[in-house]
Amino acid sequence: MPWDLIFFYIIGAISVLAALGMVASPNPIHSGILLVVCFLNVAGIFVMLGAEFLAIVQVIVYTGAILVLLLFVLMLVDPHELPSFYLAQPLQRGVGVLLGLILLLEIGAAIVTQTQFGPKGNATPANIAAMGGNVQALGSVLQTNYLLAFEVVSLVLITGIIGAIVLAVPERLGQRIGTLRSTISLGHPRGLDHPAALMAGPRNETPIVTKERKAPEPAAVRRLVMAKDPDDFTSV
Amino acid sequence: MAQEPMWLTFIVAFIIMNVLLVGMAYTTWYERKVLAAMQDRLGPTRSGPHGLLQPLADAVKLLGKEDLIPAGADRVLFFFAPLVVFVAALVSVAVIPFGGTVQIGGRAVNLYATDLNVGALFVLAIGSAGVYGIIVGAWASANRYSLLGGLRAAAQVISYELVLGLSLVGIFIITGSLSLREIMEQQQRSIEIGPLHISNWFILSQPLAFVLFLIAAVAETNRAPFDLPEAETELVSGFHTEYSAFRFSFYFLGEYINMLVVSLFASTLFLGGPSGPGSEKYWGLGLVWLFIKVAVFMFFYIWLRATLPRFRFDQLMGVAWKVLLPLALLNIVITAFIRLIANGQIF
Amino acid sequence: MGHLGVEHYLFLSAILFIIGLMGVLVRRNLLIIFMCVELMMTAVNISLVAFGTATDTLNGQAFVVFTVAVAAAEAAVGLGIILALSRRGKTVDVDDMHSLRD
Amino acid sequence: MEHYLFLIPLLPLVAFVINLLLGRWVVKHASAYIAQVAMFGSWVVSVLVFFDIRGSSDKVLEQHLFTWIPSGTFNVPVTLHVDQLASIMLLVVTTVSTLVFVYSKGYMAHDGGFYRFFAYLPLFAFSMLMLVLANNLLLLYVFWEAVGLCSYLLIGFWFRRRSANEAAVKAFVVNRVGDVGFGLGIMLTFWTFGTVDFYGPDGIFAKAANHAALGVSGGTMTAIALLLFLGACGKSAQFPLHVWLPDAMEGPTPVSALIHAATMVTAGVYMVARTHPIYLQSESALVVVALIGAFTSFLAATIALVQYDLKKVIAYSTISQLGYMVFALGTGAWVAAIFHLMTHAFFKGLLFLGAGSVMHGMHDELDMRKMGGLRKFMPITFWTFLIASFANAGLIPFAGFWSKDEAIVGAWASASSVGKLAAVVGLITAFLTALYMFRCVFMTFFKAPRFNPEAIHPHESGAWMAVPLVILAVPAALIGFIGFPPENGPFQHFLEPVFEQAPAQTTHANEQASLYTIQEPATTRTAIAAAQAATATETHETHVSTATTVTFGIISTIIAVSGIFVAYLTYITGTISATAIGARFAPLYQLFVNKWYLDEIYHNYITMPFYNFAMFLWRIVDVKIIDGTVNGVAALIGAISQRMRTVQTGLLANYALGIALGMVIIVGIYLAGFSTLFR
Repeated sequence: MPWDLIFFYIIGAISVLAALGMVASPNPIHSGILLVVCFLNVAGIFVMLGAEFLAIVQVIVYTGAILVLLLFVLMLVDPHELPSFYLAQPLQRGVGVLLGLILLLEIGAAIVTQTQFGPKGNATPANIAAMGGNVQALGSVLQTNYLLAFEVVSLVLITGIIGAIVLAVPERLGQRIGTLRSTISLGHPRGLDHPAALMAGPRNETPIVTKERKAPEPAAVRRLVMAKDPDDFTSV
Repeated sequence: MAQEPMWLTFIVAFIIMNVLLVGMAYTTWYERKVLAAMQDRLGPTRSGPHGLLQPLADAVKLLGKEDLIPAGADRVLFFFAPLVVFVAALVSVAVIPFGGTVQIGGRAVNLYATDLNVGALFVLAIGSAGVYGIIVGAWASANRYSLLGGLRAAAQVISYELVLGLSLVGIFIITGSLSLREIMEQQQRSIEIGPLHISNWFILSQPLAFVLFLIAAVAETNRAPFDLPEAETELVSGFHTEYSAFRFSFYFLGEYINMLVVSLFASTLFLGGPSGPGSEKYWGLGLVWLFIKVAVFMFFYIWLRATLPRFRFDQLMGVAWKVLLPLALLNIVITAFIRLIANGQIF
Repeated sequence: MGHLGVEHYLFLSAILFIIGLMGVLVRRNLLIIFMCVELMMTAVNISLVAFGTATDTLNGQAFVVFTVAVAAAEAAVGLGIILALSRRGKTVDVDDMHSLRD
Repeated sequence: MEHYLFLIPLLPLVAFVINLLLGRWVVKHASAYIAQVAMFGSWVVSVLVFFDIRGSSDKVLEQHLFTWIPSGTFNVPVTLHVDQLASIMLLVVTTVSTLVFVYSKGYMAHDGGFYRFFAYLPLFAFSMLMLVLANNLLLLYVFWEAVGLCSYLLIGFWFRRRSANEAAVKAFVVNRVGDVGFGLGIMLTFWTFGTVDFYGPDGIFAKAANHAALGVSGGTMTAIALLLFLGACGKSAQFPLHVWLPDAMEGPTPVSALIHAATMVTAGVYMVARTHPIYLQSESALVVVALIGAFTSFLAATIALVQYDLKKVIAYSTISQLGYMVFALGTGAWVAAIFHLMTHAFFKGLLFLGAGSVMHGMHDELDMRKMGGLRKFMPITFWTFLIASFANAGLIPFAGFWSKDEAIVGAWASASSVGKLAAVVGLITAFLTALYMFRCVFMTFFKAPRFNPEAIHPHESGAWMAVPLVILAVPAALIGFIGFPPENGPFQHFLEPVFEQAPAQTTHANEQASLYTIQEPATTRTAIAAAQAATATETHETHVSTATTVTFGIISTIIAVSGIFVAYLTYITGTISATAIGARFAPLYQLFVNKWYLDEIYHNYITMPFYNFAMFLWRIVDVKIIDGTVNGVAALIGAISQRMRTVQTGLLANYALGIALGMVIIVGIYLAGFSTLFR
């Protein structure tokens, strides 16, 4: 058994298992982390396919940016508002799984029976090495054949950035974002040994950000204390 | 790029890894000593001459402590998170060259573990993957301060990684390659103008990029004055509040190895790696030069820590997005223009 | 690509795609659905690169560069929308989001 | 001199810009002085240009300013071109303009729109001068439209009056009808010759002369000529597009004098004269021009006979005199047309200014039936008005006599029978002209006042208005002598270089042109010979014997005197009763009073059908058919949607399920062997 096949099976198995775990995990944070694992393995697949640049891009963009943002959101959303594990209605669930399996069969059949290739290009590994490597070759293709698309994509990105900012900014500029009106909470159950304490937990705590923050007392009212022994005036 | 047998690569990689670990251990000693000198103290003196055995003592102490896991922590993630940081830091050193191909005992030996075509980006990618160690560990500790520290770390690393990457684009434009070996070799050729031999170190042609890189690198490693994720005064200890014993030591190791890697990375990119007087003839001399450069960078780190106060978080983000990022873009545009002019494609 | 036939990669791509699709159909948490969509895109990317390598062209890889860029934009906007929705309706359950139905 | 040509249009433009931007707040009443100084400067340069041109026989000045449209083969330069014809026009325009500007200072003194008025006037002067100076058709067209715009603005100057607005709109719309023809003519010219430049070896004129060699049919030339003439008809108020000019009298009187008598309305005549090499290639077009001109002159004179509004009479007189110019053009008497244009500009401008003076003195009264005896109250106005009336009536030795006589003689001398007809019509019209002019004079200035002396105290106008009257009276009386002796005076010699180039180039072309003439062809050979003779006569006018000239001079003098005498019998002594004649020829009288029912005909047979058609488009096509279709489609989709909406559960997952199902089906079809469908 050649080495690359062994590598492929290992990487492929890990990515498939991670993907399955992502879908099945009851905890969204676990889902996100499993997706990270899956994507890192897909980067490995890209390396095996000779696309080193894409592998790096996969790591930087997907795992380094998109999924970090996703985890951010997951961690910021109050778990009481976030249904941790929530499946669709039984009918929808059943039909969905069924359709997925049928489609898998169909695509598998298509791969086995219908796969055929057009004429071969000249981007053989030898030619790519002659150009200086995958990055240089891909760069020259992007900047010649796909220059227009490249520019358009940059426009799409700018639009996306502006859109995200518009969505994230509260209606009135300068207003504090309402999501944090209660408290930052953790996306998993805590204090398993004391369920009662948990129930009282986050709700009774002092909010980090309140809408009406108390104004400090005027200086005249404040009592000036000369501390001789600090412990006298320290209350816990 | 000479082909060499696989066992030789393994040996080189093994040596590099061990050197790095030992170097990291003595970095802690170095930091203590320098910091003490700056604060008019002596620093460690008890263990061995000049406290040289102090890292060993620290290791024994760390490993001997009780391993605490908070109630409500996510045990699996709590266990894996520090490993991610450590491994990520260690992996990125694989692409950093300590020299070219040299002859040892009549055999060509590459003084690097591997020469990736996308080496520079690889370091950045691993750096961004390392964030997960912090953010996951922070979340898994089930501690509010940890989570805040973790989120801060993630936001900070994402923001500064952008600056880090963009500050390097100028160098990529000049060299036309992302391979660190290629970048290192191009800096070894000096530019000859008449009798003058001017060094081709990119710190000279890319001074702005160097400054940006340095700032971003300090932020990327969560060191003072950008150490908000572990700001003791507000967040207890940030993301590793709940960690102790050998789990904590992995975070600790990861941070210092990261500093070393970033110093090596900066030396390779801007200071010509192992190049220096005599390094063309004796490769050993090159290693000495590289060691000196790294030591300078480490000193810089410690110096910063000893002198500068910490940023506020909004200042931190503001600096990244409103100052550094535009400057980095400006640097790219200027470099691209100069490149076009030099190639005679415009004017 | 060595001795590895392109079918291996295509099968892997198909499996990942179907897992993502099932996730979209089965889960109700908007964030999970979002992750599943990302997974489906990545699966397609694998196919693209595999086809490109099989035919010795770089077009497949060029496409992937574009899809990744679009995915980044989509993530930014998508997460913004999710945040806005959860801020408004206090939920990320897609089944509760049907104010346009009537 | 050619380096200073640009000053001529630039000075009025500068005045316009200053008065428009700063008039209301900064310069205020000084705006009149700005306009006057600018116009006077323009006049000085024009005079210098004239003397420069006069120096040698065929000198031409040209100044290239910039290229407006550089587009492949379509090049439109902005180049100022002055030949003898243009230099005459420059003199006329700048002289009359300067005097009218001075006059306006007095006339408009108490008007609220003083600054606006003195912004529009220089704009008009600028546009008119550029029109004269243009060296290509497109540039000419641009400023042709610009003067039309100024005319619109100035007719509607008192925009609070409904009648003024309507008159402005009417003038604009009627002119558009002509301009459509002009525009089409320019397009056809460019399509035919590939250029819009007048001069040079590749210009329109050179190519028109050679059109047979270039493979351009005579029919095309006729089409170009007639389309261009349609534009001239609109601007120069020729039948059937003359209806706007009488209404244009709603504008301030200086405007009527400057724009609607002296300069703008002659633009059509100028344009035809400028493009005469094109007209020379088409006999039939010339016949049409001559007939239109002759008919217009007669039509307008008959209407002028029965009007009571002082300005209306003069307006119809203007149309009539323009008719003279146009039939002179049509019969090839180019020089006579330009000569009449020049003299007419002076005496008609003077007439209008005089009328304005009367209005001023009579508190804006225009009905001649409420005047009378003004001779004593405003002597300067009376004498200058009288001189202008003599000139208009064509009494020897006033300016109008020489030019009108030359036009009639020129028409008679042209070989065609149309020319003879035009000459006869011209003589009849001359009688009518003398009659209505002196009807005017007698009713306004003689006999006892018919107004209420208690309410109205007629007075002579101030110096600002009187001085221009006196100055204008000089050329109105004497300018005719530059055309003396007839056919051979200094004026004719001066203009010779412009019009003499024609015969050498056209003899060849006339073999085809003759086939279009309405002469009865005896044989082909004689027809060609006759056509050649005709061409020679048209262009040189030296074949007319002195005897003919003298005879016509005597005839027209007798006619003018008799016209004046009839007017005297009617309106002074009362020997002839106007009302009795009106009753005797009631149908004819009604026809004249109602302006030949032309406005009614236009309204009933052109405007209303269009209006009804537009209403049909709105009520039926737009509301019923188009809106109905749109609403119907919407209603249909709405009805379908009502039934389809149950499919929408509002659950995202269900939609995703639908997408997946579709995908399964499509891949299934593909696998089932229908894959050829999708290739």
